[in-house]
Amino acid sequence: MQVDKNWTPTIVAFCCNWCSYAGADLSGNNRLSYPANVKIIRIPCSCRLNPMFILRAFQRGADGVILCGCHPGDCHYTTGNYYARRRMTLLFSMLDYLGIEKERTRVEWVSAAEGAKFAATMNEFVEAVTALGENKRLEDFRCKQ
Amino acid sequence: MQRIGVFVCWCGSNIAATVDVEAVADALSKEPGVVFATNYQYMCSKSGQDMIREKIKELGLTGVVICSCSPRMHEATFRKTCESAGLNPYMVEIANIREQVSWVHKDKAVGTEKAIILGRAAIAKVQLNTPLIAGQTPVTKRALVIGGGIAGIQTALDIADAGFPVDIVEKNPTIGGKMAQLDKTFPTLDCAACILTPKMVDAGQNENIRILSYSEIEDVKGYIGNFDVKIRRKARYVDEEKCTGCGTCMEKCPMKKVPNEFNMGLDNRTAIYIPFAQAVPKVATIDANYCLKLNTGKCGICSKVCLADAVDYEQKDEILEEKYGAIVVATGFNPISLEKFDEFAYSQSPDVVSSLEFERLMNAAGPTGGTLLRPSDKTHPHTIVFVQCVGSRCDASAEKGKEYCSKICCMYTAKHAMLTREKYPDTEVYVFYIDVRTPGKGFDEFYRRAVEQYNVHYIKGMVGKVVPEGGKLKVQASDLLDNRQIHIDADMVVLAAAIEPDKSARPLATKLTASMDTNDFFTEAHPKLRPVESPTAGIFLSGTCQGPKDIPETVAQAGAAASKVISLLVKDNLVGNPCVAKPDELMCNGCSSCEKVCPYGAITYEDKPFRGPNRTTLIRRVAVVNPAVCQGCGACTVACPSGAMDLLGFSNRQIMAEVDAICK
Amino acid sequence: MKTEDMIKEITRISGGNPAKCMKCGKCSGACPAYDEMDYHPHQFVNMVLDGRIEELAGSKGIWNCLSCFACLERCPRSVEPARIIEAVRVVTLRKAGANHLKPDDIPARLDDDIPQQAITSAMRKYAK
Amino acid sequence: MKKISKAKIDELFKAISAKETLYIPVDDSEGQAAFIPYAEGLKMSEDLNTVRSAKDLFFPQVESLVNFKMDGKHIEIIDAATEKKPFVIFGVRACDARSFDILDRVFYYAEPKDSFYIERRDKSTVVTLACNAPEETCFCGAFGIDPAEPAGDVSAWQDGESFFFKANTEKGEALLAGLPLEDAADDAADKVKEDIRKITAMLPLKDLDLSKFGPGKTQELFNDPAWATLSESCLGCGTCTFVCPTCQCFDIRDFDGGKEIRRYRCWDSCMYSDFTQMSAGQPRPTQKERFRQRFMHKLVYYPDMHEGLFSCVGCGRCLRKCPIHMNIVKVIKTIGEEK
Amino acid sequence: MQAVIKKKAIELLESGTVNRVLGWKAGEFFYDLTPAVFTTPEQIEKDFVYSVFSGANMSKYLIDESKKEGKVAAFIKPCDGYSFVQLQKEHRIVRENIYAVGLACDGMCDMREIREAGIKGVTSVEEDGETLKIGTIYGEKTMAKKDALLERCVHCKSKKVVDCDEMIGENGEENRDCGRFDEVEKLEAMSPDERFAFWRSQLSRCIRCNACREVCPACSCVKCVFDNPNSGIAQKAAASDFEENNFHIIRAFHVAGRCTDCGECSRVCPEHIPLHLLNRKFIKDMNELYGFYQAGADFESKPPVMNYTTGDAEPSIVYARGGDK
Repeated sequence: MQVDKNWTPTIVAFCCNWCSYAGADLSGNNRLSYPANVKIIRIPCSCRLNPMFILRAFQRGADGVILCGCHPGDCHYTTGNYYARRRMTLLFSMLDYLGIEKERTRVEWVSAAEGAKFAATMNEFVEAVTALGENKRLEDFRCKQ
Repeated sequence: MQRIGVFVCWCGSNIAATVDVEAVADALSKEPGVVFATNYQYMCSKSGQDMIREKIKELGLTGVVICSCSPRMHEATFRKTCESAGLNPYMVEIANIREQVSWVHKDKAVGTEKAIILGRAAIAKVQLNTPLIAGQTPVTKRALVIGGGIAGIQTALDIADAGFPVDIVEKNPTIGGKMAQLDKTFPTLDCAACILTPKMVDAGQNENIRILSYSEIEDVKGYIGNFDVKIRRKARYVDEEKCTGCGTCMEKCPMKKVPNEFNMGLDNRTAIYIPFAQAVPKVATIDANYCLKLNTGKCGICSKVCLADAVDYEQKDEILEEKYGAIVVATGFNPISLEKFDEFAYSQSPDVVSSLEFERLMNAAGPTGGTLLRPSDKTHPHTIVFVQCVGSRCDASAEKGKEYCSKICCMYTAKHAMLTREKYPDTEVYVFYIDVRTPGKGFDEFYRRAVEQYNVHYIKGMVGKVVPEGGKLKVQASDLLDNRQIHIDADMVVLAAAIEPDKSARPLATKLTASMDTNDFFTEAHPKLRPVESPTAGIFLSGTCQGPKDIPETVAQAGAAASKVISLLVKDNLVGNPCVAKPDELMCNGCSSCEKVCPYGAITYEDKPFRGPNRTTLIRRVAVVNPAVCQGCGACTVACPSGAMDLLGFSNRQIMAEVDAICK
Repeated sequence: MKTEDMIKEITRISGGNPAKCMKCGKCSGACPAYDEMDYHPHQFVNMVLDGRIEELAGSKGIWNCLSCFACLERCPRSVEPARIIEAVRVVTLRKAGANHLKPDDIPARLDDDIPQQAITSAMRKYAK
Repeated sequence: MKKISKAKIDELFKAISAKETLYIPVDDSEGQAAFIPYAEGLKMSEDLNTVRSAKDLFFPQVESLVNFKMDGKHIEIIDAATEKKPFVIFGVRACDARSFDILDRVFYYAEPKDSFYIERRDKSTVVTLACNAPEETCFCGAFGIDPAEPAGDVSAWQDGESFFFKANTEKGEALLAGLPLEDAADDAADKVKEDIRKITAMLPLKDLDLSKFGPGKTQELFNDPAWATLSESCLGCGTCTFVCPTCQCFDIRDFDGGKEIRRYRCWDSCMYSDFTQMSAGQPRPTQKERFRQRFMHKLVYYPDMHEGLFSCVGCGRCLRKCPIHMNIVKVIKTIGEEK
Repeated sequence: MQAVIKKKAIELLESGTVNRVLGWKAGEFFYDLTPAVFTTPEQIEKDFVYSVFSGANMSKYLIDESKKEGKVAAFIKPCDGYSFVQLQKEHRIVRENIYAVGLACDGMCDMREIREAGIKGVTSVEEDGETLKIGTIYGEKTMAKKDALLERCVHCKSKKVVDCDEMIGENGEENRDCGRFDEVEKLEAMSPDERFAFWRSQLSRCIRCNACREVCPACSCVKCVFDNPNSGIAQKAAASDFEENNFHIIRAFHVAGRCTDCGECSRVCPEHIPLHLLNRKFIKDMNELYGFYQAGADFESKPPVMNYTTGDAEPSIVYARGGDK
């Protein structure tokens, strides 16, 4: 595949308010850098993430979407991430089934204490998505001009 | 369209050094709906806030976007600011350009670009914000303390002192916890029992405190101010009301071979027992695992000898349902299991003991009556080796012990060494240490006394192996300062085992929906600023359930937790979070998907009349959300196939608008 | 090779990380061959960290290590000194012309009863 | 009349497509025929008709009208119309050919004129093909359409060996002029026509009677109680309208793609609950009214406005594709029966 | 069978057990049966048809029918039965207003299969044992019945009517080895590029006529999110490749765990898009990851997407599985 050297992926990171958003803040507090391509959207809980939002991001030209939530068992709302886990597993499997690169979607559990993990995860994810190149299979050409 | 004001904060140089704040404000001023954009040194300062208030009034702003630090830091501040200027606080959105931009991206151009995008996302969200009004819920003026150790006791006493009723739920037959097992306490060497038992008695007699011993938490529902807790009162087969604690049953019980957990299994107790003389409540309990009557149906002696007629073999577990406004977790710690450290021969020789066992061996109320004797042959030990950091400070990949420092071991080992040398000056005491950590008032002085006055041999190095041989314990260790390997024939070896949270904490955390760290210590709402609160509102932390602590720290934290509880319970009403789920009843088809995933039971259904086509009336089953119970997680919004359920403050369209703005 | 690269190389081969060492000395406390060595297990780790690898490689101690793995087993920090020592040995052995045993010499020394690992280990240590 | 041997049809297609885009019906992987641009190797479908009608080529399902470029608070308006290239459609059946007349009256001649449609019509050459094997669902005869004599710029017939062509218009003449065709006798296709007419005489729906419908029947038919019973089974999907060669309703929508807003039109369906929804509500609140609208429009309202021309061509697509087999034939037979 | 059913329908009407009967009404041809409500024995005598073309799943009609005055009789085939129960679980139908007659079924035929076998101009069909005798305007043809079956009948997952007031014929059993996931497995075994090409070739034909949605018993929303201008994703036509994908992914996701795999979506698609392969993918994944689950098989169980266990697989399991050849 032809890769534009200047191209960098757009990554949307949905972070639950209680663990992962705080984890992202902690990585800021600790000055642990990760690529600026990552833009975080705060949601109350990983279970708030509607598959529609993920598809929407891809439609609008995101190249990777990652969901970060509390570790299973640590959900602020007890069970939210358990539901999110099932939903995302099924959704990712479906995207894969449709031939959409599964590496563009990911779930990571990042606690409020895991600033380093957040930064490391984002570095790794951006790298993985950069290697994949632009999202062509789920973009909407009407959003590119 | 909203009239939006954008305020970009420099946060001194925190943001301004790596983000061109002027460029951000300029770019955002061009966004549709933005009528004003500026930048300022400290938006959170008084003059910063004044500027926001002024602009709201002057320009009639209907929405405010603040590009600053994390919303977890100052969202509440800015909401209040706007509220005081007459703007609904939920018309404020924060773009996090400090933690997520200036602190993580060093390149100014990159940071500025990202800050603009985050600002746009916030603007896009505000465009769709609607004013929200928080509901109010009443507070149940009663607290629950889980765990009856020194932490739980102190918290309960403080809350009770303020006039609020408190229940202590303790899983053991008595309160007192680990402190009751200790001999002396560092650095003052006063006797643990002497300072703890009066507090236990106070708790037992305080009319605001109810002790639910031999009980466990079964289930927790509800939310801050309104918890519904089910407590399992385990059958102790003795009527607490009738039992006088006389102890006759214990004398007569034929089953005398039950390992005595209070003495760390170093001696035995009877099947019906009171853990120790000062137990509160001083009530006997039958250990169902060992009782002959309960297991074989034959015996019944305790029932016959009990003058109070308190024994009841038919007793069953009971579930008590109570309402509480606040819950304090004080579940404490346990020493880790030493089975993975067999190089120290813990399982091979009874003379290798853990520090807590040593504590009992030194205690006047312990199995040896306070005389230090080797467990193997009951002789007096002449050489004792203490090993520090057993299972603490381990690498995670070693999978043997804990990564953290257990904090109390250096001090209690010094205490043990000192006490041994004081009582038995003919005993040689060696302490192998990696570092001696004594940060605390009078702590280092205490350790130095052990070395200087009591001639304890502190050796920088670690024991490599212990081999029981010919009645001795052959200790092989390194002396790093001397750069030699040393061999000691010891009579006893004492292992300073790491401490870990009680095993009951993890399932409890799940019931409480309180978060934990990887070590199973409860997480605090903020490590510095809110150390005694759990992130889950209404749940407070006391003692070692939050992290390793010594007694003074535990007591201090217990008091702090109590004061937080009190400041909650004095309120008559709590202002709720208005960001709750809201069903669109015109879209709802009543399928019950949302109800199935709601962790709070906040969703019910109602048959409601709706206007149908051609002047007909349709009765439809639709979802109804109780905003006081809903915590706003959003699980229902995704479960709803109709998109009828939405979350106020984080609506589908708001989140999609943010996505759009970011991906633009 | 530069010192820095040497440290990296040793770290890479051993798979451990000497920087994790908290200098507790448990390795030396556990070592059965301690007295046979000029430098001791805890020193190995520190020397690698310090970059004193040439000195370590030239020492008698690394060849006296029994590879019994007691230090590796007991190390609470997963530094695993035995692997580091092995790495130093390997680096030494890999230097051209410094082989302790010529390949042609090997067959004559083989004994059916010796376990494979012991042969390798013994050749590295004693065959000079 | 011109002809070409069937073996050489690819040469003909190549010759046409060398000059202009040529659309022919082709089966896809699921055996569904559709008009797609000819490319070498593509084989013409043997199906009687395409799933979607030929109207797609003049009135596509989605079409951008105008774009709005957004730059901060500034909006720039950009005309989305692009110049259309001339094209040829080959293999249009007689029924679809009639549908162009019906659509022309709405988009081509009536005000406001539809410039997108007009441009496509003007730049297209329609080559029709007679139906050698009509099916049981065909009832074009009820509307006076003869499948043996299809209209279009060029009419074509086929027998076992050859295709025969006759130009009907100047555009048709121009097309045929440049093609590698042989001359044929004027009656060369007569045998084919005769065979076709034999079959059409056997079709089960050949005697479909439309006398109850036509201009001026609104009052008579509007309140027929059968609308309620017929519409009861209707699911409210848009299948019949989307496969229909004469359905012409569209909706105009905006799509905000972030950088640009596109205003586009897309087919609408009177079967949909939000069809012609207004802020005051829905003028056809239940499926009964929506169902009635579709058939009254085809059989009464349109003929009212267009000299009695029915807005149905009897292609039978809705008979085949309706999920629950409710269709215009059942409506024609049922409505107006009970007085 | 038809005679027994008609008799039962008339009997139910005449005894006053019900005041109307939901059934299949004869059309222009033998195959174009339309769901209809019959209120008199005469209508039933005249127009009620039950044949191998009575494939339509009519449980969705019960949403409205069960809310009308009086009781309605419904004939429930095994696969309709799962939808019937699932709709009850979702409180969509009022069970008290329905008299459900279960029908034993050994497969329904599909005109599409007959047409695709090259048989055109069909005017009549007669069942002759395992063979269909088909009259056409071009002469008589024959075809094995098994070749004309609906896809869902080829892989019939169950012959058991879960809930009914009485049965006509013998109630059957579930068949978990019906091979209905074979096609899904075939796709899973392809490379992502092949899968993408496959689905593009399928979904690009979608004309967004909504037939799949309108016929689907699980799609019983008052207003679909794709029709709701306030949902933010409303669309009337698939104006881009993305919208084609989006509609079908979201639709499959919204019915996941509630879809009984009745196969109506694929039956009605005018473009013959194998939509059931999307739903079956979810069903297969759920079965494999969370244990076997059949929507509508009982009245109590929670759909897997509304349930969890603490030990569920992580989403990363998707990276490890299939399709990387």
